[in-house]
Amino acid sequence: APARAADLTKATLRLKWLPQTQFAGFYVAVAKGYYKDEGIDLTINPGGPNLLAENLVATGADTFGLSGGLDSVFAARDKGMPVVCIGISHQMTPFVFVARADGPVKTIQDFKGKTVTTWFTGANHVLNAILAKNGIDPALVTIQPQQVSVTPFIDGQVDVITATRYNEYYTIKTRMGEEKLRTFVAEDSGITFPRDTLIVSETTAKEKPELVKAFLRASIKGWKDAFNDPKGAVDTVMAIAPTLDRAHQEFQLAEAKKLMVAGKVPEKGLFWIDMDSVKITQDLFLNAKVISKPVDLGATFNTSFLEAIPLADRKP
Amino acid sequence: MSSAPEMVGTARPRSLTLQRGVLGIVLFVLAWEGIARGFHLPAYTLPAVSDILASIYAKRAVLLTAAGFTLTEALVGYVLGALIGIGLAIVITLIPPTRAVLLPAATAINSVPVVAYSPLILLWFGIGMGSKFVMVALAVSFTVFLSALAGFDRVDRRSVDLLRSFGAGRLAILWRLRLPTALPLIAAGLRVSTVRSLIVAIVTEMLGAYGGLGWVIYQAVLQIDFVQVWGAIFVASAASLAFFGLIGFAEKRIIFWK
Amino acid sequence: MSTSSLAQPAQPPSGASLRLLLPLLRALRGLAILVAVFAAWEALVVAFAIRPYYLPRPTVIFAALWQTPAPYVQGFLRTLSETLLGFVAGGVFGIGIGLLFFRARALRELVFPLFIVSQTIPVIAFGALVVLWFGNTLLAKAAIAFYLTFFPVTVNTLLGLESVDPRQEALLRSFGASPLQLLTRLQFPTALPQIFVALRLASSLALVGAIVGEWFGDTVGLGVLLLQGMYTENVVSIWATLLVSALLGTGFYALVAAAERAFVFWGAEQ
Amino acid sequence: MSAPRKAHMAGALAPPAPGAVLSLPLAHRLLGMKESGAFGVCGKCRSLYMVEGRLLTLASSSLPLPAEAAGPTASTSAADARPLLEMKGLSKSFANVTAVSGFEAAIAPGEFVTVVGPSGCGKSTLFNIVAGLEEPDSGSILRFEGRSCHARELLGKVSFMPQRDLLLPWRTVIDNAVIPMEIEGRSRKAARAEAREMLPEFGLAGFGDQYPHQLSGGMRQRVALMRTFMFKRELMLLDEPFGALDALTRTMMQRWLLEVWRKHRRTILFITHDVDEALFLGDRVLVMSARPGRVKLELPVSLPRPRSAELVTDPEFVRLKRILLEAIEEEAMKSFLAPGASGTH
Amino acid sequence: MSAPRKAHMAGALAPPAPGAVLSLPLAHRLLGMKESGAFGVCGKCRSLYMVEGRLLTLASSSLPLPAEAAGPTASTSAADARPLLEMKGLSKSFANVTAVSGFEAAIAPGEFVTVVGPSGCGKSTLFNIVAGLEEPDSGSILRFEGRSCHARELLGKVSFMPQRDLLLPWRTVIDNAVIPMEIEGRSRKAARAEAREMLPEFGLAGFGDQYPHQLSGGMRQRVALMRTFMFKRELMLLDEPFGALDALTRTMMQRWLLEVWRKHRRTILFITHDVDEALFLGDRVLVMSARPGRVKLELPVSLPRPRSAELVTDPEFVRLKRILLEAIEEEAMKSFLAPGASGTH
Ligand SMILES: Nc1ncnc2c1ncn2[C@@H]1O[C@H](COP(=O)(O)OP(=O)(O)OP(=O)(O)O)[C@@H](O)[C@H]1O
Ligand SMILES: Nc1ncnc2c1ncn2[C@@H]1O[C@H](COP(=O)(O)OP(=O)(O)OP(=O)(O)O)[C@@H](O)[C@H]1O
Ligand SMILES: Cc1ncc(C[n+]2csc(CCO)c2C)c(N)n1
Ligand SMILES: [Mg+2]
Ligand SMILES: [Mg+2]
Repeated sequence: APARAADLTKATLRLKWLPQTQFAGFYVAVAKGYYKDEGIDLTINPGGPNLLAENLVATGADTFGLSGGLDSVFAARDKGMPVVCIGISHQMTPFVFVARADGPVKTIQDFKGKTVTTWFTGANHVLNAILAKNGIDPALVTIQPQQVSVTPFIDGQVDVITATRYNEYYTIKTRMGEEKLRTFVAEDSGITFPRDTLIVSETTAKEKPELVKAFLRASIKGWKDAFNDPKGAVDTVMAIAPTLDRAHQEFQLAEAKKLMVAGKVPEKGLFWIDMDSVKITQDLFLNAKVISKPVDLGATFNTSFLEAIPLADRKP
Repeated sequence: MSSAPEMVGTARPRSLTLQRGVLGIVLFVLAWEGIARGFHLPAYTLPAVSDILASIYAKRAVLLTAAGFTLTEALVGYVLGALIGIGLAIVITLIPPTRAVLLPAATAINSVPVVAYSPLILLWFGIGMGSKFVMVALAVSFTVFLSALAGFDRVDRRSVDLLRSFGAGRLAILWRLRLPTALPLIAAGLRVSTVRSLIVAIVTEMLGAYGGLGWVIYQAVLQIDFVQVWGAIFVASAASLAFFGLIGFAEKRIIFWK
Repeated sequence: MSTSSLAQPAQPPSGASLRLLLPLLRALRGLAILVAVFAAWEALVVAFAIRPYYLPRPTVIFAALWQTPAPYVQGFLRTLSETLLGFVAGGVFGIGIGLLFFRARALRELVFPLFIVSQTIPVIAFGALVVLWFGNTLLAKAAIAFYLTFFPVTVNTLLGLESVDPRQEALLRSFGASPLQLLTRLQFPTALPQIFVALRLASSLALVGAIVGEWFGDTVGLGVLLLQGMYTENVVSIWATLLVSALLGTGFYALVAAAERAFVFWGAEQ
Repeated sequence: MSAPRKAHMAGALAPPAPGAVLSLPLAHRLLGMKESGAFGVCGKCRSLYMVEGRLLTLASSSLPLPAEAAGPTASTSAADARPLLEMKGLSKSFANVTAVSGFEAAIAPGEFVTVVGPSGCGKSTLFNIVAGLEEPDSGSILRFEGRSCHARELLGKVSFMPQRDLLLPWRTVIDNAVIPMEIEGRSRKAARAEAREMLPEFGLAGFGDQYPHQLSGGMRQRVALMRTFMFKRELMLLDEPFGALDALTRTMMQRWLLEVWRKHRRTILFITHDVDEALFLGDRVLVMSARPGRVKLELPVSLPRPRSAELVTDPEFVRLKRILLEAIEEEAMKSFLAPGASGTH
Repeated sequence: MSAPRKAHMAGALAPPAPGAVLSLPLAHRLLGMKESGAFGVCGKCRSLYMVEGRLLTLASSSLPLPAEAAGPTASTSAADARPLLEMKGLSKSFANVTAVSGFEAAIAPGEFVTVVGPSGCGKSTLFNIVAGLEEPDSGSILRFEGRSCHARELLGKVSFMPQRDLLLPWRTVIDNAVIPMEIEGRSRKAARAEAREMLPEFGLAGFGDQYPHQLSGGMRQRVALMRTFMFKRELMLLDEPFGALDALTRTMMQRWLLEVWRKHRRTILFITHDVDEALFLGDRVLVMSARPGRVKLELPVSLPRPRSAELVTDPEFVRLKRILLEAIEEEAMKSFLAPGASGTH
């Protein structure tokens, strides 16, 4: 039975970025009242270039966070921030590295001596790992911070560009044509870099486990709806951010779905935390000295909230 | 205009004012340190000053490079903006009909807050130094343009007439009369622009850059290194003050007659 | 010292109607110029085939505004309220602190250098902290607007109060005026023109503060639209937002300037 | 420290030797006046005589005394005739200048005394002291209405008009004029009504609701004077009220001021740089020395009242002017070539 | 449009009826002077006579002529004696005021002519026209050195000193003084050397490298005058050069100016508000009417030169002053109560 307004618990979800269909499930859950049904009055707060969800969740400014990814969760724990990961959204690396099909870069080995741009906010670790796996000294590659705009790549000033599958790749594809592009995927080098992590503070995890469970239930419901009715989900998000491009958002949702249902998700359900890939990622960070020491994985990752939800409900 | 009671404003010893100012800052820093340590505030809420200073020392190489980067952007943009601002004001003064076009255009462009241009400028000029130069120049040129124009216009009509009576042309009047008259106002514009230029450079860096204090802050936020964020802020503040002081000093030297 | 400002006894009636007509005519002229500028812009883009990525045609921009007016209208209103709130708070606080500093010299000397230092800190570096302290509320943006506005107002209030002609003060004291009477009858009115100079500046700064504030995880506002436009490379949306910002900027500035004309009617001599 | 002074005696009386010290009985015998303490006023010729230290100033007029120019004696008893304001050995030093040193003078009720002296000689400083704005150096004696007092006790007791009109630009003519009454705590409404009635007399009829920037220099000055008159105190200090006006406007203002004074009967101490003005207005002219300011000469002005414009070409006027110019010449020369001594006001 | 004027004749000659129109031959017969076109100078008494329209102005001095005050006749031939500057029916209207209307005057080489008139009567406007800064209304006739010309042709030909000193605060005394020479294109070095030599004469010895803010008002005014003198043109226009100075400093400056003029021998047109100043300095005083300005009276000043301070109490001076005051009185009254007419300068 729907809870009455007076009984609702106020909570906020801090996103890692601006409103877009990458986060459609949460918006759908709000629009359909799934959080209310669970007794939560949820407000979705967008992120942005100068905000860090971990920080806001750790200090209690926000209840939940859909944060950068394993990289930011590890970094936060490494700095002593009491955040707990309660779910992972993107089960595989959301980035691809893009070169021109007719350009000089045909293989990863060709990165040597070329200009590669990437974001120094996580994607750089993937790039470094790929280079390492392929035995390339990163010093031989000209790695630069990536522009806001993909135009430098389109104009040929950059040889390889980093693109999220759901954002930049769409932009490049629509401006150049997909056939003109060659992509390099991290998984091909045996690297998986799960991103878009759901986090809460240790306090919330300890004191309000029911709230966390309720939040996950409603969120999964929202996402399943979004997958089933992508058009409606895009409408919901476009109502929040009407200046967005519909075609792009439809593409984005489809890509997000691919990322979210990858890996163990078909068996374990949405937002599943695959501890194996978590460990692999931690090693990657330790090697790259992104974190100074191994973090307490048991305290950082908590699957109990997910597991409290029947598996059938969690499966996409 | 030197009538007796005007001197009532007693010239207090400068040293006392200075002492008080230093005392204020010291008290503030001590209170900050006390609060941060006393309440065991985590670094992401408020790091202790001592930690920040230690981090500045530890990361001095990075911060120095970043400060150099930002100062370069600010300085180049500043000089560019100042030249454009003064140049435009000179054009309007020498060729009066251009005023009807340039002034409304400048006012219109100026009515948009500078930071609002940053997305466009970043898209147009990329995240390299170019976009920072443009942003800083944009911010500085309007301030300087408006103050220079006000300065050129402020000149006493009678002084203009006097020089005209000596047979002086527009250029001679600009050079001998308008420019020196406008200097205090131009200098005031230049002075307020110093701090602005650094802030605009940093703000733009935070939206995308290859380096600089803003970029350091941005990276540090994402790497959850808040001591580093504060360290960069301290350095930015110090750089601003130094730039401000430098221009103020130059102003006192050049405009000695005030 | 105005030499030849004339005391016109009652204006002739034709003057009165003219006075009503004149602003109307001026507004019309401004509008005509605006239309001409947009027409020239359009022509320029078409003639030189400028890529819309660099400069979209104004008609395209207006079409975007026309088709999805809601985010721009909402953004305008939201940013306006943040600006107003920060501006009013900054103005009141700035004047108050200016008065306090004027009276308590020791306090001023103690605190003023800190104020100066505070103004060299880029707000954006603070943004994350402000959101942390104030949450995702209107207040957070207003706080940033406030932070940017109060200082110039304080400085000019202080300057204005100190610019009181000591002879004028002596005159009022010779009438036996109390400190409060001096403040209300002489010092504050004398400072008013200077205060308004700062308020005009502050009106622009408050807008900057509000927009930058919105870059920190806000849902509605012109700043949000700018950021979104930037990251989706939606140049048309950026331009549309710029035009709306210009409207807000000029409107707010004009409002403050009108208030200035109403309050400082005597034409401050500087 | 006593200043070199000359005692001038005009008209029928033979002048005593310059700088002579006369005993009070002698002064009485000479002038046939009745005693009233150390000071007195000649019942016949409305001039004041003073015996203070080594000074005796005597003045009388050979001209018949017009009724409206009867001065303080017309309605005052002997008690009123004691000086309203008395300064003895008045000195004032600032950080590194001594502005006034050993200034001595006494002003009788109803008198119009003008003060001339070179720029920077301390005239305004003197006024600031008498207005209560500044304390003189210790040792200075200041007496008001017969009682010795501190300068600050005079705040609110003396009607003071500084060198500039100092009108508040945000107040209308009326509202500027009522400031002193407002400060006294009078109701604004009553004060305004009273001021409005006075407008015609000050040549401001119909201008009550104008703002200062809408007025000419002469009118502004009249508003300032009106404000001073609205602060109804027995002693008025006017510091170069017409200094900023052009010579022609100034002449008009002088005549008008005498007219207003005639009606309102106040005691006026009036600073000017202009010898013609000092003579045209005053009952007595005090010439101050260059800084530090002392009284160099006291010159009674034995010219009939009411005074009209032609007076400035009257032989007696010209004679007095010559005396004044001679005295001033030397002092003015002292401060003429010194940099910064005379500012552009 | 001809103005009502009076022709005064001082000294031994009997004055013609006021406003009388004398034919040129008659004027010659009366004064026994030789003809030189429409204008001439009396060989005996250095005064100028003019016949223009319906005006005749005659002036002579009954006093013996001192050698240094010989005026334009001393070294000038008959050809030089034609007026340096001539204005006929000169008018100037602004948007909604007519500042000058039908102004007529002629200035002979070497003459010192003073102009008085109420505030706002168009004196500065007149000077602006003669300095070439403003064109008069069409129909006005302006002649310079005998040739009819446009006002703008006079730019750079007349040495002009405006109402304020207008010194440039960022230039030293020397550098302020050399501005006109700099603009003429002279080398700065030579100009500076020349200026430096002139310092003592202008009472500025040792002050050459000071900045204006370090000087007193009187000194600043002397720098401004020096600047005017450095611009070596035959005609000098001085617009109330001493207006901002206090009365005492002003007196010093007047005497000094006469001294400088005596040495440099320029033609001076001098505006003032001060009747004493006009008489003390001028060979001739032009009284202007209230706006629109015309010549209301031309008064030759038959006082000997060199003139000393005592002159102001000389009976002849006082007599002339009375005449001037009478003429001015009426005009001043007109603009006295009018708002905005006389500003505070
Ligand atoms: N508050 C002060 N501190 C220091 N010096 C002062 C002060 N007030 C006046 N003086 C000095 O005292 C001297 C006399 O000044 P004062 O204003 O009394 O002269 P004044 O006779 O009124 O001059 P003026 O005719 O120019 O108005 C001047 O040298 C002046 O600089
Ligand atoms: N450029 C101008 N535009 C409009 N009116 C003007 C202009 N210049 C002068 N006037 C008007 O012309 C009249 C004469 O002005 P002018 O300055 O010549 O008077 P003046 O005799 O020099 O006065 P003062 O003695 O106050 O210096 C005044 O009413 C003035 O307001
Ligand atoms: C300054 C800046 N930092 C990171 C990204 C990368 N990025 C692109 S879309 C997106 C949100 C979903 O992951 C992210 C993080 C960027 N574009 N600009
Ligand atoms: Mg004074
Ligand atoms: Mg003038």
